[in-house]
Amino acid sequence: MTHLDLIAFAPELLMAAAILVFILFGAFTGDKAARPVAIAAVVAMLIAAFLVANQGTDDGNFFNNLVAINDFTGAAKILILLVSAASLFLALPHIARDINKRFEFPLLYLFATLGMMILVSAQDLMTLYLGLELMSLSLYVLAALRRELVRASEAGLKYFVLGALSSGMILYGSSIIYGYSGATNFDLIAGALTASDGNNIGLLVGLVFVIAGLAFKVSAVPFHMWTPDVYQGAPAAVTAFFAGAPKLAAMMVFVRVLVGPFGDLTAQWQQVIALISMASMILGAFAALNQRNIKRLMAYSSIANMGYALIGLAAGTPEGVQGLMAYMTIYAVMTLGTFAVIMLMRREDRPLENIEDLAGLINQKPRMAAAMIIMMFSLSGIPPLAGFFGKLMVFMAAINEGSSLMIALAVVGALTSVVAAFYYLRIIKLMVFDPQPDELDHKDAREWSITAGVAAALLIVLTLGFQHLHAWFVGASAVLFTG
Amino acid sequence: MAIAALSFYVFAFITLFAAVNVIFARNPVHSVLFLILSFFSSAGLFVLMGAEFLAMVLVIVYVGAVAVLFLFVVMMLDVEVVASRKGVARYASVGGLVGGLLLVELVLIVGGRVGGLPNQTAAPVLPIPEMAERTNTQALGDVLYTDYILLFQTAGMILLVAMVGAIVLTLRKRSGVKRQNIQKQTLRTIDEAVELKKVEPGSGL
Amino acid sequence: MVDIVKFLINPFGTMIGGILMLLVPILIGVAYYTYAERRVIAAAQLRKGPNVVGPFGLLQPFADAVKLLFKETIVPAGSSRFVFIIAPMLTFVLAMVAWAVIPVGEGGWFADGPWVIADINVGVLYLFAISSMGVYGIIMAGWASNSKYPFIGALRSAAQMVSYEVSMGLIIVSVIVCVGSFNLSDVVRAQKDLWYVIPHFPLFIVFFVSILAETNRAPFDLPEGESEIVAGFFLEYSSMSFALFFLGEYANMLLMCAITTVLFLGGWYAPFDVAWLTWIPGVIWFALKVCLLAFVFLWVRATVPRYRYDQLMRLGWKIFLPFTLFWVIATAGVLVAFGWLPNA
Amino acid sequence: MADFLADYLPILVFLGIAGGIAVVMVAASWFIAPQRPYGDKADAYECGFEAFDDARSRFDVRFYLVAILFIIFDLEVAFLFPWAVSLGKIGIFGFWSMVVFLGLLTIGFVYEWRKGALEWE
Repeated sequence: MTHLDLIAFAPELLMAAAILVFILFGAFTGDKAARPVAIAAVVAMLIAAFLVANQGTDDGNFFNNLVAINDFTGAAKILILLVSAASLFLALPHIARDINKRFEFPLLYLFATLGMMILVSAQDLMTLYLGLELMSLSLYVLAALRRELVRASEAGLKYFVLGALSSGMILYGSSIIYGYSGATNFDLIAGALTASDGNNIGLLVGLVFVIAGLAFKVSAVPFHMWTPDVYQGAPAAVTAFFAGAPKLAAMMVFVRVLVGPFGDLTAQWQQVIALISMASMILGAFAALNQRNIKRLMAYSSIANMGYALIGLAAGTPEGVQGLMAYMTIYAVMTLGTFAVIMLMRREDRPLENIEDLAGLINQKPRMAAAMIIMMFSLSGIPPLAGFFGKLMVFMAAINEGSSLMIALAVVGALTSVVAAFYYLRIIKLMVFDPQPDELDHKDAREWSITAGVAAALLIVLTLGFQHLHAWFVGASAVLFTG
Repeated sequence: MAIAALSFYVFAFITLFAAVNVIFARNPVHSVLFLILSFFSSAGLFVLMGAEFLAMVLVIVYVGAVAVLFLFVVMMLDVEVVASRKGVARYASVGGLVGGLLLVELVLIVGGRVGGLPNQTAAPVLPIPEMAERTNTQALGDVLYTDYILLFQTAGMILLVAMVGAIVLTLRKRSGVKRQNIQKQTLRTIDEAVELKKVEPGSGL
Repeated sequence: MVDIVKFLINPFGTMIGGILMLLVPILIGVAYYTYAERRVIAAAQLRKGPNVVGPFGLLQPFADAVKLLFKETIVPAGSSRFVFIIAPMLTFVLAMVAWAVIPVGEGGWFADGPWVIADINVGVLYLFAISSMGVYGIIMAGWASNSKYPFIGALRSAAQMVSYEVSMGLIIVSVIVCVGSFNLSDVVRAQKDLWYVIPHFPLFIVFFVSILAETNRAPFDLPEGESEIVAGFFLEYSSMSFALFFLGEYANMLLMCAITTVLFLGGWYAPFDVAWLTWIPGVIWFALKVCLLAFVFLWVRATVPRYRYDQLMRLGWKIFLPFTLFWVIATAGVLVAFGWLPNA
Repeated sequence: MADFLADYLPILVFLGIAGGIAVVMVAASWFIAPQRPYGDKADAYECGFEAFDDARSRFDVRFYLVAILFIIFDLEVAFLFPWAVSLGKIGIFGFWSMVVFLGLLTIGFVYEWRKGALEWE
């Protein structure tokens, strides 16, 4: 280890230091510390994002080739940190209200985010696993945090059991890969693969296990079973977090593993990813039709969206990866905005979760309803909102790739988008045309309104400035394909 | 080395036998005991491979700590043996499918090994030192805290998260519990504790 | 006759011979330890203790053994039969097997290297592993009996194990840092000039207290606690099953004394490097040190009242753990700072 | 490798002999001593009462917390073992590496202590 390693990992070290300081601070101040710690945690994440953006070191591998720092990991970390910070900001009012004021709550966000940062930087299967575990363990605890509610405990338990299974799959796959390549390092695996001359069935089997494990983390079909229950059971703020940053991180690491060391096997894993992607789009679209609970609906929506994002990965081209990054970024903004509106739906200080409760929202809270309408239009991919560009990019990548499988994928994507548009638009119809039931609470938490407003605004701004976003992702993804 | 080969088969057989029984034992406590047995014989397998440190740590951590907790949870739960059997038939098909897939993949791997040599062309990250020069515990220590310091410290963070998580999820504040404060107890002086009173005969206090 | 000689020269035969040469003295030692306990406690309480069977009651342990052999093995109704029978065997076997790595002497007329059955690289870890499994015999017995007091005893035993085992591990690490090897013979050899009890004296005390808890001895006999939970985990046992528990427990005590001797009291070395002291074979010194520690076990039992569970928790977690953790770092820090590290 | 395994063989043999002694002792008593179980004799001991209910009951959740903390610290000790024997080679860097690791866990320990997770009530 040299000082260069430390400089390269400065953002992660900052996060770790913040965690330690906050634990001590919290331990000695008690639960009064909850809100200050949460605010400080948001600030810490923003500073870390700033550090990542202004990383002074050259790209390369650090810590004895355990981690890689490059434009792609940098972009991924910035996105993760911003989304995490936004989710924690969104949760600030919760700390006073639902979640009985515990300073561990923001701490777990920090732990999870640190895990994600290590995860996306991983240049070695061992780093990947440890980062994943750090992230997952924190998420399990967050899901079960409100242990006085049976549903939250159930969500936590389900998430934990299935998550442990998926971690086990990743470990098993990694051990097979290690057995067949003699290395856990990505570069060495790639070397072994090149040298193998097509005799790579062992590596392929290992890779399938790793894909299965990662697919669980992004909740792609058929590893999606936990998603609806966990979304419904966890507090809305936590769900918003689950839907954004961890999926972003898992997607990015998906890209890094498949395009990086296993780039030579693209033809093989493409089929697996295409299958997962297709199944996710179809199930996500159709299963969401019957949902009455808005959190469950968002769960299925997220499954479908992961399917779309995976199209970009399945393409396996720079264009596809750019599409995936753009899609995930826009998706994160839309999800956060939508959850901000969901959290604003309260009656007598109790959260509402049924779609019907949105009825007539436009009369009661016109600005909120407007934000929600933008969000829903964007989610259903109606131009000129940002969501449309995300979809367009992944579909174009699939079509430009040219194989019949990818074109079929794009067609399925377009068709399921139409189905999905149906339930998004139904929500708009409810808000605009249906009679309004009882009054909602008038006093809204500032943080929620701000997030909803900013998200809606971002969707429009991103539309206008899409080429800047695009240029950033082009630069970031280039490093993956230079070899 | 016939004894080594024989021991391998004995340990391997016990491991598999115990592992199967973990699933099929009727009583959950017996399941855990079989799990312990399978940990133990896996440790034997580790020793046969020369990984003595891992073998001992497997016993210390898994048998000596993790399985104790398992055993306790299971003993306390006193799970209805019959009730837990009911779901088996329902999920047998799904389980069988997954199990079958795993089997096919394993056959593929083994087939890959038999058919063509594994492509271990990349040099191992570090050569394993000769046992006589450096025991494998030392060999592990030589790299774990220096070359792999990042992983080591990340493991520390994971343990920290586990601590925080365990406390957040299980600790409950209870009120009205009497606690002993030993310091206070021992620092008590005679003056605070005892008061001498002159009692007149026949009048009481 | 020729066959027997052949068998003995054959390496397998010498191995079995060696094992028996260790096992038989241990079993006899254990038998007389029970006798010694009754005499010492009696002396502490101004009684006489067993003095009828044989001269000074010396045959008492054998009388007890024969008596237990002729007792009925009662398996309580509603118990888990198999686990119930296995539990005492496990305790006994573990207590015995741990002895395999203890070096009791070195060189001389008997062997070139250390006198040990299995001179493995990770001897200390092996002992730690075996001792961490010791709790299973108790838990299994307590659960299998399906009776209230044994169950409480089993719970207490597990809860107790949780409190002291971490500090025991940390103490072992502190010693090993000074040695640079897990091999127990190396640990002893490293103490040729200076027994670790001198530089690590506080650690020695903490370790001794921990092994009292490890062996469920007074003042930490919570799992048995005869005045609270009758006899704890072995309440339902009788006959030879009971005898196995008994043997296992006492063998464990001697084992722990032997470990302490190896880790802190310089194993087979004489206290001073003086000619007439070094003439005495190492194994005698080893046995003397073990006996001394074993006597302290009895002395403590006769002197100190039983701890309550919360007090034990407090002692283990709030005093021993921070202290031993500090000691590990301090030891390593001193060694690193002064360049005294072994195999640098 | 052969020498190395030869070191372990005696343990296996020792295990066999000790196990054999245990089995023989129990079996001998089983055959020598009269076995006449009957209902009252085989009852669980409960100070002269009939057993009220099944003995196996739940335990305070606090115990599980302590047990989890124990596992965590046990792992910490497991990390210390290789460090203790290779400290001579990894020297000052290895020392500080471990100090940082222990620092992390000490912070966790302080947190536990302050939270009252180490109190038994």
